[in-house]
Amino acid sequence: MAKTIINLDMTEVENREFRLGTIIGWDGKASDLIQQSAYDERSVKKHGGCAGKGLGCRLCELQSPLNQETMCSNAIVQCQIGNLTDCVLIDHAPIGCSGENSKFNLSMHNGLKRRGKPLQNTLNISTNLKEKDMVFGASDKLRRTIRDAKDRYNPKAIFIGMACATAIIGEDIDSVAEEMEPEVGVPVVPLHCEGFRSKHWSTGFDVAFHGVLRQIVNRHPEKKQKDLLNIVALWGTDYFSEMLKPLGLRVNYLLDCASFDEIRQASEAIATATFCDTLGGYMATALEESFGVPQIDAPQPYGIRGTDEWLRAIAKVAGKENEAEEYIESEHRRIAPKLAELRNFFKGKNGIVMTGSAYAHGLISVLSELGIGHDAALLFHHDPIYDGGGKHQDTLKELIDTYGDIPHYTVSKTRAFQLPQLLKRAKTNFLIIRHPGLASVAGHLGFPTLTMGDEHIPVGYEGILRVGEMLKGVIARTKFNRILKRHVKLPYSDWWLSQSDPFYLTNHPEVLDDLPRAAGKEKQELIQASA
Amino acid sequence: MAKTIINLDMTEVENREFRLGTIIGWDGKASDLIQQSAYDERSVKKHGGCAGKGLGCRLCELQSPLNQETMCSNAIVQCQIGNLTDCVLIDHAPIGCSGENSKFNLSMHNGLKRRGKPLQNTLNISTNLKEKDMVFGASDKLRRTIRDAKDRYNPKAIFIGMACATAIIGEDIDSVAEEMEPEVGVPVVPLHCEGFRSKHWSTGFDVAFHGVLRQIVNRHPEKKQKDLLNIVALWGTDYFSEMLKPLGLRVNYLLDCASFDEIRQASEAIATATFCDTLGGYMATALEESFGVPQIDAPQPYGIRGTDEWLRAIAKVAGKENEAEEYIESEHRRIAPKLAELRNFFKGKNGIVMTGSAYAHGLISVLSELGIGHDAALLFHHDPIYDGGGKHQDTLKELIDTYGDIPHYTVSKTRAFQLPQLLKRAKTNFLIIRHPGLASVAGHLGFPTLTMGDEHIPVGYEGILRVGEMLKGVIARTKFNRILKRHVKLPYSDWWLSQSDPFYLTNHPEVLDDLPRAAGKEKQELIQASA
Amino acid sequence: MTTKSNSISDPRYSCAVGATNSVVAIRGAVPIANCSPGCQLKQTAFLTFENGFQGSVYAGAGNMPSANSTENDIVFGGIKTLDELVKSTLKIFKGDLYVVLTGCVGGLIGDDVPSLVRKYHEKGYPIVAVDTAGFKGNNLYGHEEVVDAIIDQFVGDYHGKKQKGLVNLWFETPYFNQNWRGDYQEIARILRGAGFNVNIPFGPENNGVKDWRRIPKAQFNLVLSPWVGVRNAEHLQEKYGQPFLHISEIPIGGEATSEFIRNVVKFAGIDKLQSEKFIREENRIYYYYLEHFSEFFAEYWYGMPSEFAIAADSAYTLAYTKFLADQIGLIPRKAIITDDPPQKFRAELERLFHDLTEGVDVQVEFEEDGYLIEKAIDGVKFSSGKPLILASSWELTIANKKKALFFEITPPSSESLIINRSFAGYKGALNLLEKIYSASVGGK
Amino acid sequence: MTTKSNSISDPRYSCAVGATNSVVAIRGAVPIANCSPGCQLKQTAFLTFENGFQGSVYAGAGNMPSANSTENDIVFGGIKTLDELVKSTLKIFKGDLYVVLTGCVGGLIGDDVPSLVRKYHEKGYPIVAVDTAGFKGNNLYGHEEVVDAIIDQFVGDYHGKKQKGLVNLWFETPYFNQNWRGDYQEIARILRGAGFNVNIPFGPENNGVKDWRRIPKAQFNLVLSPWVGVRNAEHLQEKYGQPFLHISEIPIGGEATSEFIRNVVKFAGIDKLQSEKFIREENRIYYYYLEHFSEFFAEYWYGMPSEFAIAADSAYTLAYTKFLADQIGLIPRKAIITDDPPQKFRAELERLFHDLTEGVDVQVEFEEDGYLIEKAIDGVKFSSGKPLILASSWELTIANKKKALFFEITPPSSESLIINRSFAGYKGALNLLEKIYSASVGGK
Repeated sequence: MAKTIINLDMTEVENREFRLGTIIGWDGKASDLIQQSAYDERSVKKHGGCAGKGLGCRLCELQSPLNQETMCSNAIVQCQIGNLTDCVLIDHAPIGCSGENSKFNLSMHNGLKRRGKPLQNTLNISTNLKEKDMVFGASDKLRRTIRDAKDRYNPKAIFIGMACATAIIGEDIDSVAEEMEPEVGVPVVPLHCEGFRSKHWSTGFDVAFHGVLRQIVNRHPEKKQKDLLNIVALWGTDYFSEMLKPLGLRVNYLLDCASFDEIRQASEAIATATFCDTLGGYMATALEESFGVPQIDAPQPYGIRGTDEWLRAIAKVAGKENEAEEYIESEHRRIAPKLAELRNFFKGKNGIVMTGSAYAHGLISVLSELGIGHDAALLFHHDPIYDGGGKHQDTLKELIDTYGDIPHYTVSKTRAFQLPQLLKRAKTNFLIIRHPGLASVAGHLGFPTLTMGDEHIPVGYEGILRVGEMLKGVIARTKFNRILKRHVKLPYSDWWLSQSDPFYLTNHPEVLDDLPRAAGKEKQELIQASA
Repeated sequence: MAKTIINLDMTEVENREFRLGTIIGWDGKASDLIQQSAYDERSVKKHGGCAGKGLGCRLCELQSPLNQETMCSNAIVQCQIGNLTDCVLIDHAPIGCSGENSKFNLSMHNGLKRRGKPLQNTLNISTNLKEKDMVFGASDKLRRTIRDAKDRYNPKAIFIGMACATAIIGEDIDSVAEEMEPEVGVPVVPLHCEGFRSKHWSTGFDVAFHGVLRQIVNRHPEKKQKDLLNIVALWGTDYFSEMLKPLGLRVNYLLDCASFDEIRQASEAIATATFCDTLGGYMATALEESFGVPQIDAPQPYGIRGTDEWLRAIAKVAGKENEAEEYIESEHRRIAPKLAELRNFFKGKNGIVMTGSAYAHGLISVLSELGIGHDAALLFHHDPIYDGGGKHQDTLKELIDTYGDIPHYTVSKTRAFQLPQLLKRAKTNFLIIRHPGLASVAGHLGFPTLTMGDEHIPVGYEGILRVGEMLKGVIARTKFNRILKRHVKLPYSDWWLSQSDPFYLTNHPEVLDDLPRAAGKEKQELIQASA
Repeated sequence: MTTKSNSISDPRYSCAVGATNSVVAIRGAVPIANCSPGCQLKQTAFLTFENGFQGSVYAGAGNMPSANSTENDIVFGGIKTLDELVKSTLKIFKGDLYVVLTGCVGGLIGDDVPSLVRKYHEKGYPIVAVDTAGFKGNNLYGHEEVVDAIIDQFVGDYHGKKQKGLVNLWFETPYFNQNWRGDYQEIARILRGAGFNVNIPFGPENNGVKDWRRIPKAQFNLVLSPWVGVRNAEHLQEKYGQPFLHISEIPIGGEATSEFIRNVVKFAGIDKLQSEKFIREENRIYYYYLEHFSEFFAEYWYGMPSEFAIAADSAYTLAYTKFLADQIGLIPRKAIITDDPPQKFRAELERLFHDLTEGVDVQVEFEEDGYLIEKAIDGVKFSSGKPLILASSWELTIANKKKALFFEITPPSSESLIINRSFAGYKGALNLLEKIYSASVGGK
Repeated sequence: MTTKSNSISDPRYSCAVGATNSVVAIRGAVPIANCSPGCQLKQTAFLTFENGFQGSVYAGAGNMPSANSTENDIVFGGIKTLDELVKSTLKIFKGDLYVVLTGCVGGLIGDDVPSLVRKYHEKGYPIVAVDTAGFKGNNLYGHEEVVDAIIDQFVGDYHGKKQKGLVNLWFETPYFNQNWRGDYQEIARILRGAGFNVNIPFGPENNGVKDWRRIPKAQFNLVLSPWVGVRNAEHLQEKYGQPFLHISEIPIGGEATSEFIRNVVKFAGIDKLQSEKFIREENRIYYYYLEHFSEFFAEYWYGMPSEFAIAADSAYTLAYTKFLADQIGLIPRKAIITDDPPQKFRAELERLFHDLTEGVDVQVEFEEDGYLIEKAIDGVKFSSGKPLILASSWELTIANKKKALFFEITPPSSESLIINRSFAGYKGALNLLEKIYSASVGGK
């Protein structure tokens, strides 16, 4: 076997910033970023070739002295591993690190409903560490919680998630996992997902996949399931089944809402695809490298062309090329009248997408199909390449080649303070956002937003129509936001609101030496108060 | 065939006050009422004998110059015929007569749920008469509405309910029904249920049964269903099936929530029983007289003795005497410990029942079994006899013989103004009420109430326990009512509140010549106002 | 036959004699129902039970004196029964005002009720007679009849001075408009905040007949309702020379309520200083909450309705449609007015629905027959996601069929209990949003 | 192992660094989160999203400045990153007060945050530092730390006069107690109605740092909470010589609220005339509604709960249990306090639950572990009908199993949207009844 990109012998995952060259700050034309990313060279390297090394590979990244509320890899692991139906995730951490679990429980409730599975709560436990544990170590508490996990939920596997505090005090979760596995009799899987480790949360997906790849997915499947396709997904509605039915395929969704056995059988599938290459690349690549399950090397299934090509690539693996062509043709015909109607409705309208990288590319494709202009986009990160590095997986290039350049293509991780500038320089009627914290601020600036919570909505041919219908409802809210704009005081200074460069602080670091005069107003008040 | 008590050739029903001697005003010891009611003599007469005639048969009835919000026969027909699943009831009336239909729709929704039938709305239509119709007649509107009924709901039968206004202007619903039946191709059934006709609403039950007996129940059934027992009921939870299962019987509930076919098959059952002789007498007797389906002549199924005897009587018809004895014995054993516990809890507690006649007798039996005292009872009417007139159907006598006399046994139809006096002269911790308008007033006087909405709750052995458990919850509310009493101003004068005879106005009609001085307070205000 | 006929399935109003409940809404007043047994239980069931289980007070519901006419009364006349009833009511009930409401029977058999009542009136008893035969009109008609009767027979003439800033509030129909109690309180709070002295004929803040006697002294009448009460205001204008301001739309939310205040202040000509200060303070709180809410509204992941259908009385249909379409941005796909407004008000109502917000327009329909209402809603092809249906309990089944979010805003309403809920004004708008979006959220 | 251990399933509080949200509750204040990426999103998700989707304002949620510590900061120290963050926050944010909250990382790697912050403070910036490492305590602990820090580092010393009748209201924990915004408004309305000048540190009626500067002038501190805030009041007593009145039970309903008013008036020694008049007026309205409600309560046919189980924080568990058991007559079958009150408050809490109402008594339990909470509720044999379960979203599944009426009163809460809802005082009691019995009614 050739040297693999992903090393499943290690318990830790190499961060995206090192593995893929991921950046979280960039601002310019999309076509320039494509050039700077040099996907093809990186691809050659990925596949064992040599196309230069070192600094030359590092994309120029804009830093910011001001950052804001954001997400971490630990939370991503919670929303992946924490949403399995019959495995326990232990947060080895103080209680606050489990704060978002209830939200992921709601995700799971909705996901289970969408997938027709019975309602249940997530199976998470916190080791609930206190100050003393920081001093004396917390491994005994971890052992106790592993035993509790077994006794409470009798799970098929137990995962241990590392947190900032436990990483800093040097908790050895690998050893505890190994030690406890025989006692509890199920896989105990350490996950190195402490929040400070990677600058971008998407490393957390890789950590989650890494864990299941190492210890859950069946290394030696006795059979292949020729009608089973892995889809690396989140909680989205099961629209894929209806798209893949004409090809005679069933879907194995990974990871959210999956059971131990569903994950285990991933190595029995005929191939792996995904709705988002940012999400799915690691899993698909490792399945290909170490389990012999090929990944689909195709554009993502958004917009007409993307969906056509994605279906064709899958059909090829499944040997259903004719069926695919028939289906593609009939779908084109089916959606045409409604699509024409929607294009008419959206004539002259513009939209901005703000999501993770590859998914944004998919969404912008859909806007293009609907005839909606998009001069700008905000992406929370940019991966110059994905783990697969396949010929047809350069999602940004695919987007720009198919639908044209984007003049204001910004990469910036959840920095709401830049929204005034971002929304000033590009026309837009609405935003499509998938991440907490930004949509609300955009709303205060006067723009209605569509939060794409069910991430499968834009997928496929019907997805174009679904998004169109939803956007009608979003545009109807414009006045709500205009009124809000009049009444909501943003926390930003007039000076900042008057700027037009979102990266002004980065580009002009000297302004920080010139702070506003301190406490003028405050001191006056003090004087009045004591008078 | 012998002369029948119930004449199914007529479209109209003889009112209860004439047919049964029903009264709505009486006050005294229960044992005295038993004597005055002379059930046995009336029974002989019912069955074709002669035991005196004329005035001697009329019970002494207390009249009242003051009456209050109450129910009418028209509403009863709506809650019976209006709650069939596949037949339409037309209210031939101004719109206000359909005011309670939405409430009966809620009853039906709950009834359907309890019986495991799919949710649906009631199928009622009003002819919606206006002033002009009062002058020029409304039969054309009725015809149109009959056609609408057919076209809208394609029902198995269409019923027409008469109202006060249509009765006064002389609408001939019999003729219109006869005329329209061929056109719509389903039975069209006139129901003479105008509100002013009978002094007690329970005549409405008889009108409803009369209609289905005349035109729906199968006169010539081809088969008998040997395991089918009619239970004349309302919307109660299906507790009867579990009681009758040991006897190998299925239940055919009549009328609420029944379908046309369920009513039609009533003549195929082996017998007819009921949870309340006030309700069920007419239907059971007519089924016996004209369709050869025997009625169960037994005490009602409340309390231990009542339930024993009721089961035995049914077992006899079904030929399951041994099974019944076994079941009775095992049930006695089963409930004993819990019953002992409840009796202990209720030691020293007293309760008052306020419901229709025979059902009250059942409820009081249950209170007795729980060891709860009951010095008083309020019944909305008294039927000295029921249509069946069976040896074991003298429910009041059965009650008093088994559980002892009731010193304050009052018959009075929904006269809330008498509650202060009624509740003054008897000890009580709570009331059990089944009728709107009284419980709330009792609540303002400081007493918690149990509204027995699901009328099957007290039925059978388990019913004793069910009532006991519910009463615990009711007694817990005592403070709520005590607080209410302190803060709610009753609309009654201090003079009236100081009285102790609920029938004081009746017994001292002269007080009405001595009205309070007019408008003293008002006039003062007037003077102040114009000053 | 799905075409319009006389037939009404699934009724949404009761009849004129249901206006007994308007009497119950006056503190210390006692209705005397001169009608058949069953009449009052039916009206009360519809208005106070199957309408958010509001319940009743004082001499309402089970306490209400009622003639319960018998066959005997039909044949021989019901005056004697009524006389006994009036007498015993005066004896046994504590009332500051007695209102005799006569239903179908009295009208049809020709009883001379006014003469009987006049007899007691002349003796000084505060008693009034109204003809509310069910065939004459619905409960809204009855309500207006009761108001005029009390004005004419009880309040009487007035030639004194008017009091600047005193306004009579003619607003929702007691017990019929299910949020009436809370709505009266919120609108009264707002008018007081703006500097008015508010005289409230009905509900929690009514002080009984005292307030009715104040009516003629008011500077003007405010009719806040598309049509109910306009007739009364016209009558008061004629009788007392009182001008009136008619505003069809119940204000909901910051913008509409501020505009409402300014309109009333302008009409009254009172000083703006207080009202503008009040608007500022209220808006500060309102938008504090709305800023919070806007986060949910922008960011909720699991879907929310974008379209709605509504079927209710004129007042609520107009007010909610306006707020949802204009302020929240829900798209109205069907709006049906179910309370049979007199023809002369319909054109104006249609106009108001054409002018909901920029670019949004809905052709309001007038329909009282539940069968046709259901068909109309069934015919809407909602475009995506779960639509919102605001109507009565009768629509529970069609809402299920449409997989809609559903709640009731009009009688009959059996799926919610209503106490002091209000969807009006500043606070009510927030309650309404809580209600709608609570239905949307979660994993239930 | 169903016995108690360190483990916590299904958490019901977040950690100290979540007290950023208490800063957001002060108008014009800006929190600066000195912690890892993820920390604030987790706390905010718990407190403002999964808690009735309350949302946030101003510099909260997505706008919140956060250090988002990296591996580099761990290895080389995070002070430089924090310095940049503070500087850029001062440059870009408009704040009347900045509060730097340091989480686990800063504490563990030994950054000297106070020195850094002092540097800016000395330059005159209104900035404060608090140690809120997650391992030090939960968000309630963090909230108390923030209050003391602002008092000590921002408000500072005061030697002036006290103002009679001015009271500081220390009440629910912002964003954590899900009805806090509406509850603050209702309790403030009540105290004002009773004659007090109320100074409110948090929420819709807070006027920003101005009100914090007023704190030392108040006649006294009112702590209306079983334990949160008592520590702050003790601190204020020591610092400013201000007495405090500690009332554990949030008053709900006419009786409790009137008693509450009388207690506070008595403690303050202000004139009773206004407070008694206010009580009379409020009771008049309250019982007007309750009389209406009592009809439903006495007469509803289709069943309603008679028993309940409750699991929430100390404040709500006590207040709701008391109201439901004492005023409504629901039987408490299980009461669990989930916010880990300090040991010294537990005996008093137990006593209060033993003294709920005549003859009703429940042994309150203290449990934070969701697994054990679920087991405890599962173990209750409810006796008849549908019980009522008041808890968090975690209990949705056990409530289904128990066929219970269920709604959430504590975080996490995902099945309702909360804006200005309140279950406190006179008005809130009616809302609570609406909520409970709306869940009971109908044919849904």
